[in-house]
Amino acid sequence: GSKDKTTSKPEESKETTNSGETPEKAEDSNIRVGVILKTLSSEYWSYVAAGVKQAGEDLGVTVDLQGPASETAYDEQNNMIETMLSSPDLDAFVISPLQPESVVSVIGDTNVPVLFVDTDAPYENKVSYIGTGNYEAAYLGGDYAAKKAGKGSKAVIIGGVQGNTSSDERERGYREALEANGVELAAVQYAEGLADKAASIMENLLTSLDNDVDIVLCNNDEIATGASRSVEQAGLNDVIIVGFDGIQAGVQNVVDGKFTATVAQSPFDMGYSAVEKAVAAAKGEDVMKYIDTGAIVITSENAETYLAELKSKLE
Amino acid sequence: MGNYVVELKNVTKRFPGVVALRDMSLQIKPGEILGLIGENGAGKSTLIKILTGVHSADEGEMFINGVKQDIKTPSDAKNAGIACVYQELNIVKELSITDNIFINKYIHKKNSKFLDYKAMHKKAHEVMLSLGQDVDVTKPCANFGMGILQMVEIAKAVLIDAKLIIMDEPTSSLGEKEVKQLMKTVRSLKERGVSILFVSHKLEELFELCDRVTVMRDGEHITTDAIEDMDNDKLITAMVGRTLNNQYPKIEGKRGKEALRIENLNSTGVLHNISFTAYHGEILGIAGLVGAGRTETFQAIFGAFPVDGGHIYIKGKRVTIKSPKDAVKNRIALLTEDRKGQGLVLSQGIDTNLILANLSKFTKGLWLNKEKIKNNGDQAVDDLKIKTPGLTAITSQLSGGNQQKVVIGKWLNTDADIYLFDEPTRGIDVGAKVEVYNIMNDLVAKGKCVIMVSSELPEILGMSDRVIVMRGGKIMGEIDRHNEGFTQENIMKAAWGGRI
Amino acid sequence: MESIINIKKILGKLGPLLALIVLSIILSFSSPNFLTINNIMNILRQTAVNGTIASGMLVVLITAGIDLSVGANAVLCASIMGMLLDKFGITNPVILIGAALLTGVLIGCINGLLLTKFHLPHPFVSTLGMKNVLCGLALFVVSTKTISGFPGSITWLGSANLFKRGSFSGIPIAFIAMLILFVGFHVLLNKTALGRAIYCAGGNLEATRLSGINTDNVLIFVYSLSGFVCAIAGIVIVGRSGVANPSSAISPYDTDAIAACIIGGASFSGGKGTIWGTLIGALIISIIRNGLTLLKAASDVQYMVIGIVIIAAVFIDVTRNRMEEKARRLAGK
Amino acid sequence: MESIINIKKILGKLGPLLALIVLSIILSFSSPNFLTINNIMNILRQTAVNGTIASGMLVVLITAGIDLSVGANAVLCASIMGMLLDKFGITNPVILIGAALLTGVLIGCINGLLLTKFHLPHPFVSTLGMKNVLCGLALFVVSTKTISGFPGSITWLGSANLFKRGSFSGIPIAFIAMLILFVGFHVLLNKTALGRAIYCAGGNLEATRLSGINTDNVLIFVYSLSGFVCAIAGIVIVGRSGVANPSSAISPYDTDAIAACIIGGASFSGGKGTIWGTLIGALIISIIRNGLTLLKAASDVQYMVIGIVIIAAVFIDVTRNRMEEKARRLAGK
Ligand SMILES: Nc1ncnc2c1ncn2[C@@H]1O[C@H](COP(=O)(O)OP(=O)(O)OP(=O)(O)O)[C@@H](O)[C@H]1O
Ligand SMILES: Nc1ncnc2c1ncn2[C@@H]1O[C@H](COP(=O)(O)OP(=O)(O)OP(=O)(O)O)[C@@H](O)[C@H]1O
Ligand SMILES: [Mg+2]
Ligand SMILES: [Mg+2]
Repeated sequence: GSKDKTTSKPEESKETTNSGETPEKAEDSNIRVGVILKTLSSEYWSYVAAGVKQAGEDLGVTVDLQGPASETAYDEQNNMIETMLSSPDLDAFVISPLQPESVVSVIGDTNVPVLFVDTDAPYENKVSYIGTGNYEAAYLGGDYAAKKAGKGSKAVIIGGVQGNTSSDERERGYREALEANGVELAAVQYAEGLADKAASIMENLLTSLDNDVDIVLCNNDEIATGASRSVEQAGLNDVIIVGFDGIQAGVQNVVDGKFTATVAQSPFDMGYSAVEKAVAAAKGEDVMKYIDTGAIVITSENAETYLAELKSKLE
Repeated sequence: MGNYVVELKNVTKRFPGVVALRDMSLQIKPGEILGLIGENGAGKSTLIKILTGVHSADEGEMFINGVKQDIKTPSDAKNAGIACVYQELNIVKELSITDNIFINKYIHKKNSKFLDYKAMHKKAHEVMLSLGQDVDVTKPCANFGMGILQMVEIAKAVLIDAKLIIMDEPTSSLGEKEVKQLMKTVRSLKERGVSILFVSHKLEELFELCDRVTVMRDGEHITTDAIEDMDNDKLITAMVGRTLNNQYPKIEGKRGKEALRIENLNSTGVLHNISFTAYHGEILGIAGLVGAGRTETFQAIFGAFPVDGGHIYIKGKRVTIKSPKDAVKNRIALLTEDRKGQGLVLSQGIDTNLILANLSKFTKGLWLNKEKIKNNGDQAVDDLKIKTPGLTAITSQLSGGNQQKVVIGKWLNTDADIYLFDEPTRGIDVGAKVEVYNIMNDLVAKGKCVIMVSSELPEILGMSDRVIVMRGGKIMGEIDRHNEGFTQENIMKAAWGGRI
Repeated sequence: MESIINIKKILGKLGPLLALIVLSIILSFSSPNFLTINNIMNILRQTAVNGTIASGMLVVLITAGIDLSVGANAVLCASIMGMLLDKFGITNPVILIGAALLTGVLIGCINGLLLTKFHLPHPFVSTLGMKNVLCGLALFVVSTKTISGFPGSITWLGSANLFKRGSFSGIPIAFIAMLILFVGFHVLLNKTALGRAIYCAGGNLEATRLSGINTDNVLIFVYSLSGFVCAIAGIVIVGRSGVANPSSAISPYDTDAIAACIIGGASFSGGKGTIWGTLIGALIISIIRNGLTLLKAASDVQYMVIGIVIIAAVFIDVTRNRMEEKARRLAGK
Repeated sequence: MESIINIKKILGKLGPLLALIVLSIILSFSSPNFLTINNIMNILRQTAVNGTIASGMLVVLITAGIDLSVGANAVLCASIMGMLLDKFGITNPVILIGAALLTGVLIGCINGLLLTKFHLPHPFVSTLGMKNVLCGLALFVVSTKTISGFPGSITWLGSANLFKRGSFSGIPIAFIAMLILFVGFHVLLNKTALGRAIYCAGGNLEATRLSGINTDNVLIFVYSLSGFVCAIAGIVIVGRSGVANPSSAISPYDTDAIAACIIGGASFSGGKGTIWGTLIGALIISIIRNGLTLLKAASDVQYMVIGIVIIAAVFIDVTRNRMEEKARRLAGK
């Protein structure tokens, strides 16, 4: 299907577009940017949100920031998009789609310039995509873990919600990184974002694999926390645990040595530059089609700096 | 054979722990009114439920117009022309009287699948009127009292052209007026050639109405005779297996001090300036027609019905009763008229129901005293002659009368001083009634105060020391037992609006 | 005569209606965008799925039952269409829609059979079990893939608009379809013997059974009907979102539908509830969500407001009923 | 004498117990790792949270109520501890645990008050509303952050193990605590007057009230108790997962708890259910999830199996009861 198109390769695109049909030349202070994130109810998204707000302040534009109650509230996000797009004075629209194809069909044929953040979507008139694919970021994390553990080692993946786009993309990234490095994938299970469920799953996986696990790749940091506790309980010390998102608790765990690493997609920058580009688009300026905000693997080496940076950005 | 509308032959029905019917036979002739009586738990309701396809018999046969037929479901019964007014009302309270009357026999608009409510309301009103009830049939049944609902049930049965209408204690929640009305209706049905199976614990009604009467005991057929060949004693002996000397074994006690005084109890639209005094060592009867507000008076005293004014004095001291808990604390007991809805926790055992009104009596510290509960329960089952497979039997499986005894047992456990009995003998057999009267005598002898609401005038006259008559939420008058005006006529006169 | 009674009945539903009006007024003042024609159309559009599901939930609630499998059923129906499209390349709308409706009714029918013929106690359990089974099935039939690329004939119901021109976004077909469905439910519930039997079964199952009505069949019908509207909702979901997403089967469509019914005056103990009350309930829920979006409420505020409105709507209704009863009593019977 | 009765009673719960045993046998054959001591300890560990919540749900169900706010309450309690830790740097376990318990009981109490004093109809609505409010509050108190770094004294309950040595992973404290709680519930429900009142209030609220029992207080107590165990569950969640994650407040902890109770013989119409039945119900759910993970089942299979087991467990129970009754009737006595 069209799914593969949703993730572009992590290379800077030189191609630029002229956004919107006839964007009004507006004073900056009159510019209104609508932003709908995947949710506002998790720490990761609160960093994106912080970036969005910061950019709004810095640029002196109005930012309408919203997000559904959870990352599986697909219909709610669609409703939000409709409501947002039907407001008459919107100058640019930034969206992080829960369900890319679906969001494209809901956006339909609006005149407002549309930018995607964090997750891309196959939208024809797209102005720009700002972010790093979940696939690419997960690949980085998987690759790091696989290289560290070496060929022939054994890995498990604890996913989020099966069938959910970002969860599936992360799983795909992990899988392919493992495969490329000759690491055996012993099991995939889904914790639905619950740390205590992740703990249970990890306990059970350790049982079924007779503690023979070298790598645990997780869909997010909460899941990784739960998994790491089960690993710790089982008395295993050298299991490589990789989280995702780089939230404070996750990075702290890296600092404390409970995780080996966590993948961070620089959410703050993502949010910030999304608004920045949206304002540019609203003014009719040219915007790059793809802006890679990059992803880094946070390990014991860079964890403390990253944590300090994170905290300062939230102030 | 062909001369019976319905015939049951050698029917046996078992429930866990009991044989409700044993080799029971019954014949009903066309156009006759057959009475059916028996003690509580004799199996009358079970017999009826077999006739109407609610239960299926374990053994035995059934013939309709001489043809053997299996009735497996209520719709089979309906198709066979058998209708029934059950002992426990089967009303959908949320729906209107019309809806209830026309349940499953709706009138449709001509050539359409849509209902013709105009026609149904009209017809429902007619039927209710013919039963002497001028009510707004479009209102939900929840708005009406037991009496009206009973009439709705009867209207349901009247409305379909049934060959046999079964009535399981139809008069148990009716007042005199409604009973008269019902009798008239039953007779007119008979004239139309409908057979009636009439179950009642009120012997007078049987004598007045029936052509023949069948007596059962312990699930077995005892005798079937023409009513002319029967008299009170014969019936009772056949039913109870012994003779009862006195149906109302009144023992007059010595009237003691004031127990309960009500002053100007008001509840707008329902109760108007209710004032009366009741004394220790007496039974105060409250008579009146259905809807006279007697139940509301009791509930108001008990803190279960909102009042807008008035005072309650116990032993001369003013008390505030805001909830049933306050009432129980003030040593008042209320036996409600609706035992299923307000009296029993049907899903619980007899033992639990018996202790419910006085849990603290059955606890040692924090813990329930299981031994005491058991001993006390066994005693109550014995004393009250509750027919049950065991103390822990679930109360929903008891027969109607035995359920009533459990509720009485519950309040006897409270050691209250003031007993409010709302229709205490509703649905219980003659023998058991005497037991209830004896219990009241005992209470009075112990110096307790008993106030009894009853729609059975003989009972009121037979047991009360004094009688208050109510009508339309007002007290119409008071008569003392030793007054020469202590007669059925006088009480009826007051109940109909005259002054005494 | 009858029309007067109807107006009275509708006014009788004043509680939720009042909540709806108050809410609308507050929102009109708080957000200038609320009372625009396009936003109102949005609200209608966003009511369609929940309203459709709620209509089936209502009849189930009237029988004192519950159907927790509605959302999963709707998503399964969508996924079945997705499977036919993806694995067998079928684009014929008759086959696709037929398959969806068949699936929905079948699942509903099974729910009814579990309750009646298999004597499972309260439908909460059987439909909760069913919800899980359906979530699994939805993932299974499309191999956990999200399917897109449905033909326009399928997405029409969920995405087309009437009188769309210029800046007017048009009246959503999905809402009109829902309204037609509601009229059908109104007729069923109030004008037919079956409808009365449904109320009776909910008010007093035993009495209804004793009246010779085959209550088993009534219940099976009711759950099948719920399944049927779920299938329609599934088709609307596909139209609205453009995709069949099996992982959304677990979403709490059921609680929203139940909330709509209860806010609209239905009761868990059965025998009560009207389709117009349900409409108001569904609109209230959509309006809150819409309003919160317009007001840019954060997630935490959104949750809290929705929670409070659910409680408040029911509280208003209950209080109104109590007042009314008291007034009636004070008026003297 | 009494012990014989108790054994009989427990055997009376044969339905779910049978399901549990059959399930265990099947899983022992399907996975060699299932019947190992450590895996059994895992199952117990994984039962603790759901079991704890289910115990409170049980008393609520016995009163014919429902509490949908349990999961959100547990997570809120965890988040409150997280807030105190994160914003105020409090690490004193007495304060943290005290705050959690207080929050839980307070929320439960409000649920009870809404039902009794504010006369909201069925607690489904009020607790559903409350669930949303609590989700919002949980996010609010920790500013949507996931909090980690709880002191060992807090995480002890959820993570410590007794007799841990060598390869034996130890008996989880959380499960032992749950068992102690269950014994407490057993005593409450069966040996005290309050327990009787709870069953009676569920069987017939009106009759119980008219027997002079303050049913309002009984109900408020019951919901507060449910809130109390939610707080404990919240502490266990923190111990197990190491974090307080506010966004998990919306997770369906409630359905798992309800399923455990219903599988164990409780009923929505109230008046029924035992704590040991609930234990079996909770174990059944854990065992399925554990077994499915051991068998590396995908999400779709997991959903389907759990759904089928929920239905089957109740079906077995109902059928057994019907058989038994028939047998007793035929035996005739
Ligand atoms: N569903 C049931 N389950 C178990 N036992 C039952 C059930 N229904 C009736 N019984 C038992 O069958 C016997 C006969 O009951 P039935 O209700 O027919 O008596 P009845 O003659 O109608 O008494 P009453 O005058 O008190 O109404 C009683 O012992 C009763 O406990
Ligand atoms: N004929 C009637 N028409 C309308 N409503 C009635 C009628 N009879 C009774 N009701 C309603 O039912 C309510 C309760 O009546 P109920 O039968 O309990 O009164 P009661 O005096 O306690 O009679 P009893 O105890 O003899 O049955 C009354 O307050 C009234 O509102
Ligand atoms: Mg009887
Ligand atoms: Mg009365």
